[in-house]
Amino acid sequence: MSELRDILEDTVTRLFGDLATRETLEAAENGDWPEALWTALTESGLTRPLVSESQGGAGAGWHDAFVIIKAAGRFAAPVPLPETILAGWLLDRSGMDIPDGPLTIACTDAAHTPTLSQRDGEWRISGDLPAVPWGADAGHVVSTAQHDGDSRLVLANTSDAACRPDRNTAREPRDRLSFASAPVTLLDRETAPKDGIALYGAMIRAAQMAGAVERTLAEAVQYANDRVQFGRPIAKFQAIQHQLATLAALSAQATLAAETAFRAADRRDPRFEIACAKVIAGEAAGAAAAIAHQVHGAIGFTYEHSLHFATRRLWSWRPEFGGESQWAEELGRTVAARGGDALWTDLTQRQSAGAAE
Amino acid sequence: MSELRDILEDTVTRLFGDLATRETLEAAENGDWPEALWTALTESGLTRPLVSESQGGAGAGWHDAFVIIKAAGRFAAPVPLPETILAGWLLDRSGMDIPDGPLTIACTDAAHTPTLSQRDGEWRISGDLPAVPWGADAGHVVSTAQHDGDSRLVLANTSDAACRPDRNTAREPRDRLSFASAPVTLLDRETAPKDGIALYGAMIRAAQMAGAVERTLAEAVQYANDRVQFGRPIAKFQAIQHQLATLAALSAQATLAAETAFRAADRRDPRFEIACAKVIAGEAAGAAAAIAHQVHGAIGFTYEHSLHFATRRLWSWRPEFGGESQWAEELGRTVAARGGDALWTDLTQRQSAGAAE
Amino acid sequence: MPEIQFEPCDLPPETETIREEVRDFLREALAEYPASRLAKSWAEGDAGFSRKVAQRGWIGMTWPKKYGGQERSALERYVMLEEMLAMGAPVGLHWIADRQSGPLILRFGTEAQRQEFLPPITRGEAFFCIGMSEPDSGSDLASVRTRAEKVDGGWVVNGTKVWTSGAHRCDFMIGLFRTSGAPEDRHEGLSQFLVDMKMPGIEIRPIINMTGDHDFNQVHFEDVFLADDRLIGGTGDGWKQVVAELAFERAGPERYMSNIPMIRQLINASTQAPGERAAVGIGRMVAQLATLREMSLSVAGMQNAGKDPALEGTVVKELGVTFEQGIPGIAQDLTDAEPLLEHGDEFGKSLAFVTQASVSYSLRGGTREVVRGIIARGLGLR
Amino acid sequence: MPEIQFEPCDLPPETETIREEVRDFLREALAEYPASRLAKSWAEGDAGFSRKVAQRGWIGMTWPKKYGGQERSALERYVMLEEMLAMGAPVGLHWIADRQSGPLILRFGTEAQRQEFLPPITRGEAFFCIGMSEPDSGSDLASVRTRAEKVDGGWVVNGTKVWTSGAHRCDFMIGLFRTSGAPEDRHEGLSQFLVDMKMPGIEIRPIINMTGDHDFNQVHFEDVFLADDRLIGGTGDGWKQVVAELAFERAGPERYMSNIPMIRQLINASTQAPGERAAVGIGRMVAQLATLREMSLSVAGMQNAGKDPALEGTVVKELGVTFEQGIPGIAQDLTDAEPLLEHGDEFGKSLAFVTQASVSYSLRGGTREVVRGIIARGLGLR
Repeated sequence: MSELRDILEDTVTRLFGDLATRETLEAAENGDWPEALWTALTESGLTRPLVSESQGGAGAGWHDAFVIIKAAGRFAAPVPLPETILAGWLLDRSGMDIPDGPLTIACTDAAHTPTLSQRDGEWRISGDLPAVPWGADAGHVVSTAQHDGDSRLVLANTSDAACRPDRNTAREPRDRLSFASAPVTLLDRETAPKDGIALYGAMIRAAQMAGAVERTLAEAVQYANDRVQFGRPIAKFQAIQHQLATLAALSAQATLAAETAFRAADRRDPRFEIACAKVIAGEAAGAAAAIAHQVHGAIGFTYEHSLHFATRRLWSWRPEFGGESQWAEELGRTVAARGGDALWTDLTQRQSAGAAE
Repeated sequence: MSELRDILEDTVTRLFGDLATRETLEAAENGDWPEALWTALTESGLTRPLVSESQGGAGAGWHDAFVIIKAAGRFAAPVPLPETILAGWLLDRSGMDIPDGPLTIACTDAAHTPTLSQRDGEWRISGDLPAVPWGADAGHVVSTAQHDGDSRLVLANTSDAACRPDRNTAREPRDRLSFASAPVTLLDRETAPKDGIALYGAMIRAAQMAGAVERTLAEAVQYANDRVQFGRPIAKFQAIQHQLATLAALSAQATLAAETAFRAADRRDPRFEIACAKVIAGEAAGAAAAIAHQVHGAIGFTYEHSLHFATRRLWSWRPEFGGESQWAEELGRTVAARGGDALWTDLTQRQSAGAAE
Repeated sequence: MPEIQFEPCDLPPETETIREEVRDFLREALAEYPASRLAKSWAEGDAGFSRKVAQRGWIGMTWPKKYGGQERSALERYVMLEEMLAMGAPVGLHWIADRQSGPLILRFGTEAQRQEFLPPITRGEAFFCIGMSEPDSGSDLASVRTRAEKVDGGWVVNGTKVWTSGAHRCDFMIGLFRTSGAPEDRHEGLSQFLVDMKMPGIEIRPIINMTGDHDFNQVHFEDVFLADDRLIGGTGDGWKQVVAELAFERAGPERYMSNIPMIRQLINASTQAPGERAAVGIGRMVAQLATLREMSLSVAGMQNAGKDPALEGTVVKELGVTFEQGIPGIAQDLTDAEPLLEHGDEFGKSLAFVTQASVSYSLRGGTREVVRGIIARGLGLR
Repeated sequence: MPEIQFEPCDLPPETETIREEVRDFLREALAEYPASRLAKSWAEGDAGFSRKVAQRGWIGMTWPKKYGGQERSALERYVMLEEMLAMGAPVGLHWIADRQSGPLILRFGTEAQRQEFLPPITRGEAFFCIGMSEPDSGSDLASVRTRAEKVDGGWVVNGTKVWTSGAHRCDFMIGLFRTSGAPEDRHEGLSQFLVDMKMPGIEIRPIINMTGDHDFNQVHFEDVFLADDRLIGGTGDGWKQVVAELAFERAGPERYMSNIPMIRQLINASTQAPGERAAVGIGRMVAQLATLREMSLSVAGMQNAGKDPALEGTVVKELGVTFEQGIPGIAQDLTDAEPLLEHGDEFGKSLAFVTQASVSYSLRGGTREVVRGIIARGLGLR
C-alpha cells in the first residue's frame, strides 16, 4: 500500500475502534446521531478525502478513499461517511462549495424522480426522495431530478424537505424527503458524471460490503477458536474449517474486486469494474452472512452478540444501488454484444489502459 | 411396495447384476449389441410391462415400470429398455401390434421434425431424426412428424432409414436416421398422448437419473469406507461425511420425485409431476456427479473404475427431453399465471385428485 | 436396497374433510393478520388464536378422548398442520405442547400426569417450553449441568437453561436435569421433569433476537423445589426420552414449510407472465416444494403405518432447511427489494424478517452439522 | 490486518509487447486447431507446438541466458502464459518443465545438472513429468514407499508411481523416492531424483481417463540404477523441496483459466442480445473471471516483488477451481446442448470434454480438502 493509504488505514481504524463502539451502534439504531464520532471524522479530514485542497479537502484519490469506506463497513459506522465523501466529490467536480456537516445522496429511479422547475431564475425541486440514507441527519442531499426529459444532478437543503424517517434491515436511517418547490443548485453537467449517484453509489456499497464481510470473518474465526463443543474448540472440526476457508477466500475476493473498482475510478470510466465489484461483493455478502451465522450458532442470532451489526448491513447493502443480477445483466449484455472472441482482449485492454495512465 | 413391484425389483436386479456386467458395458461402448442381456429382458417380460396382456404384455402400470426403468439407470444397462417400454405403451394405447425386438423413440424439435405425406393411401415420412437412442439397433422407432401444421405420432421401420451412428457423452448410441418417403403407420391421436414422446421421455430419463444417482452414492459410500488416507478410512473425515450425506439426501429426493411422476402417469395428466421430476433429478444428477468424483479422487477419473458409467450417463441424460431450466420455466409460468394464493391449494388438489381415483 | 427409502403416501379421503375445515377456519381467523406477520409462521404465537384452535379440537387431536383428545388419525393431524403452516398461522404458543410435550407425557407420563396436563393442553390453557440447552452446551445437548438434587418428597433444582423458546409466555417447561453424575457422564444420569413456570426460584431473562423480537430466554433455577410427581418417566431415563422427543421435533412438515408465506408473496409479486429468469427461479422453487411435500407426506405415512422413518425424517430436515434458507435469497434476487421496516410495504417487511430468521433454521432442531452426521451414520460410514 | 491480502498489481508497460507477440504467434500456430481441441487447454500436449514456443524463447524465459533462458521478467512470463491459456494453447508437454522442474533444478540442482537439463528444456527437447503420488497415497503425498537404495556410485530404485501425467511422452521425471526410513516416517528420508525415462527397468503402463484420453500413467521401477549425480538437492531434503515445488504448482493462472476457451464458445453461442437469464449468467461469470484475473495478477506481482503470497495463491486455487468447475454446468444450463461425440458440433464436443475433465480440477495440485485445510491453518484456526 502507499504511504498515504497506510496512514489513512491507521487513522480510521483507531478512530472507529475508539468511537464506533457497540454503545454507539446501539444508540444509533435507536435514533441517536453519533455526534462525537462525526466530529472526530471531520476533524481528521476523513469526510473530504476527495475534495481539492483549495476547498479544504485532502485532494486524494478514490483508491485512498477506499481504505476509509471499507473501514466504515468493517466497523458498521453508523454515519453517512461514504455518502458524504461521494457527495463532496460530485460537488467538488462541479466547482461548488462543499457545505459543512454530513451530506447524503439519493438514488432515484424512473418511478421516483422529482422534477425541476424554474421560477424567478431559480431552480426548484418538487417530489419525493425515498429511502435517503440519513436523510434526517444530513444537512444536504445530492440527487438526480428530471427536467424536460433530461436528468440532472442537484444539491438540495434537507431542511427544505418534509422528512418521514424510516429504517433498512440494519436499522440504518433510510428517510423519505418530500420537496415542494424547494430551491436547489444544479451540478455542472460537464464535470460531474451524470450516472454519478447510481454508479458510484454501487461502488461505495461494494467497499462497505467488503469491509463487513471481513468483519464477519474475523468474528467467526475468533468464535471458532474460543468456543468449545464436544470437548474441543469447534475450529478443530473440518466442516467449520472448510466453511471459514470459503469465507476467507470470498472476503479477500470481495476486497480486491472493490479495490479494483476504486482504482479504476481514478483512471477511467469505471463502469465495468464497478459492476464486477457489486456482483462479487454482493455474492460474498450472502455467503458470508450464512457461513458466519452457521459457525456462531444460536448466540449469533441474538441482538446481544455483535455479529448482526455486520450481517444485517450485508443484507441491506446488497440490493442498494442495484443487486447482483441487475449489474450482472448489464455486464452480460455488454460482453455478449462484443462476442466471445473479444472477451479476453477487452479484459486485458482495460487493465493496461488503466496502468498506462 | 406392492408385491408386483417387489418381484419386479428382485427380477430386474438379479438380471442386470448377472448380465449388465462391466464387460457388457465396455463392449457396448465399443459398438457391440448386448444380445444376451436383451434376450433375457425379453424372456422375463421386462420389455413390455405396460402392454396389455392380450398383446403379450404384463398389463402393469407406470408405477410398476418405474422399478424397471430406475434399475436400468442404476445398472447403466446399455440397451433401449426404457425407450422400448415407452414405445410399446404408445403403440398399445393406439391398439397397434407391438413389433418384436428393441424399439426406440425420437424426440424432435421444431427445427428437426420430419414431414408426412400420403401416397396411394399410404403415409410416408421424409426427413432426419437426430440423436435417436439405439437408432441402429432398434427395429422400429416411434416419432413425431408434421403434417399440414399438425403433429402426429408415427411408427417407422428403422431399416427404411439411412443411419449415421453417433454417441452421447456416455457413449450410448444416439444415431441419426434419415428417411426419404418411407412408409409409416400413424398412431391413434385420440388414445396416444400427442406430447407422449417429449413428456414421457422426460419422465423415463428422470427415473434413470434417480437410478444412476443411487449408484454413485453406493459406489462413493463403499469407496469412502474402504479407502485409507492419513491413517484412517476417508469415511471418518467430516468433510467426506457431509458430502455423502448431501448426496444421499439428493438421491432419495430424486427417486421420490421420479416415482411421484410415474404414479401420476397412472392416474391423470402427469405434466406437472414430470416437470418437477426432471428438475429435481437433473439437479441431483449434477451434484451427485460432482460429489462422487470428489470423494473418489483420481481413481474415479479413470476409465478402469466403474464410477463413470453412472456419471457420464447423468451428464448425458440431464439435457435429454429438456433440461432443468426448460422444465422449470414451464412450471414457473404455470404457477405464476395462477398466482401465489393458488399455489398451495393447487398442490394439495393434485395429490388428492390422484389418490381419489 | 438403499438405506433411505421414501414410500409414497396417498392421503386417505377423510383427510380432505379436515383440510377444508381448517381452510375455512383460517380464512376467518387470519383475516386481520398482515402478510408480514404471517411471514413469521410458527415463530409467531398468539394466545387468542391458540384458544380458537383448541375450541376446534385441533390441539392434541390424536390423543385419547379421555384426555381431551379427539382420537383423530395422525394423517388428519398432519393435514391440519400443513394447512396451518401453509397459511403461516401463528401456532407458536401451543405448538410445542401439541408436537412434543403432550406426546411425551402420553408416552412416559403417569396416569395422574396425563390427567393433570393433557386436558388443559387440548383446551389451549397450558403452553409448554423445552428446557434442554444450557450455556456452553450448543449442539452438545448431553453436557447438562443443571442439577436436580433428591430431597425428601421431591427434588431441588439449581442451574440455568438457555435458548428456551417462549419461556416467558408458557405455563410449563419440560426440563432436562442431571439427577446423578457429572457433566462428563453425558447421557447418564439425566432425567426429565414437568416444571410449573410460576414456581418460586425461577427467573426468566429475555434474550432479544437480532430481528428485535423476543422469543428466546435464559431460565435460572435457584433452589426450585419439584415434588416427586413432577419427574416424568424413569430417573436417569431422560436422555433416552429426549432422543425420542427430538425425533418428533425433526420430522414434521415445519421443516420445509416455514417460508411458504414468503413464497406466496413472491409469486404474487411477480407478474402473471414473468420473464424467463423469474419463471425459471419460481419453477425450480416449486419443483422443490412439491417434492419436499411428497417426502414429508411419505414420512407421515410411514409413521402412520407403524414404521420408524427416523432417517427419512432427518433427510427431510436436511433438504427442507436448505430449501427454506434459500427462499429469502431467491426473493431478494428476483425482486431487488429494499425493505423498509417502518413504512415499507408488506413484502419488504416480510423479506427483512425471513432473511434474518432463516439463518436460525439450520440451528433449531439439530444443526446442519448434527443432521448430516446422523445421515452419514445411517449410510454406514464408519 | 487480515492474514490474506491481495495487493493490486499493475503490469508494467513492457509486458504489452510480449502480449502482442504471443497473440500474433498463436493466431498463426493455432489456426488449424478445432475449437474442441482448444477446449482441452493445458491438458493437451503437442510436441510440434512446444518446439515452436521454444523457438520463440518462451520456455524457461526467465532463466539465465547461460542456461538457455532469456532473462525476461516474471511478469513477462506471466503475460505469455495467460495469453497461452486464454487461447487454450496445447502447452501440456513443456508445461511441467517450464513451471516446476526447471525452477527446481535452477534452485536446488548442481551446476552440472543445470547445464545438462536447462538448455534442452528451453529448446523444447526435454519434457518432464512428476513422480510423486503412489498407489494408496492419494492426498497423503508423504506416504512414499518407492525406495532408492544406496549402492556403490548411485542408487537403485524399486517401486511404483501413479497418476504420472504425460510419463509416456516425457523424457525425464523428477521422482520423489524414499532414501531412508519407512513410509511411517512420512516427510523424513525422502529425496528427489532426475530420472531418464529411457532407463532400463522402467515400465510405463497407461491409465485411460474416462474421457477416453491417455494422460495418466503408472510407472514401475524395477532395479533402476540412478548414478549419484541424478540426486537433486540434498539427501533427505526431498519433502522440503517438494513443498516449494507445490507452491509453484498451486499459484499460477492455470488455476482459473482452464475453461476460458469454453467460456469464449459459450458467449459466441449466445446471441449478441441474449435474454435476461443468459445475460445474468454470463455477467456473473465475467465478474468472476475479471476478479480472479486481478487476484492471480496480484499473486504474480507480489511474487515479483519478492514477497511470499503462498496463502493468496492457495486462495486463488480455491476460488479459481470453484469457478472453473462451474463453467460446464452454466454452459449446459444456458444452452441445453446435447453433445454428440462423433458428428456433433464443436460446442457440444467441447462441452462433453470439459464436463468430464472439470471433475479433476479439484483433484490436481491439491484436492479441495487439502486446499481448504491450508487456508484454515493460515487463518489461525487451532
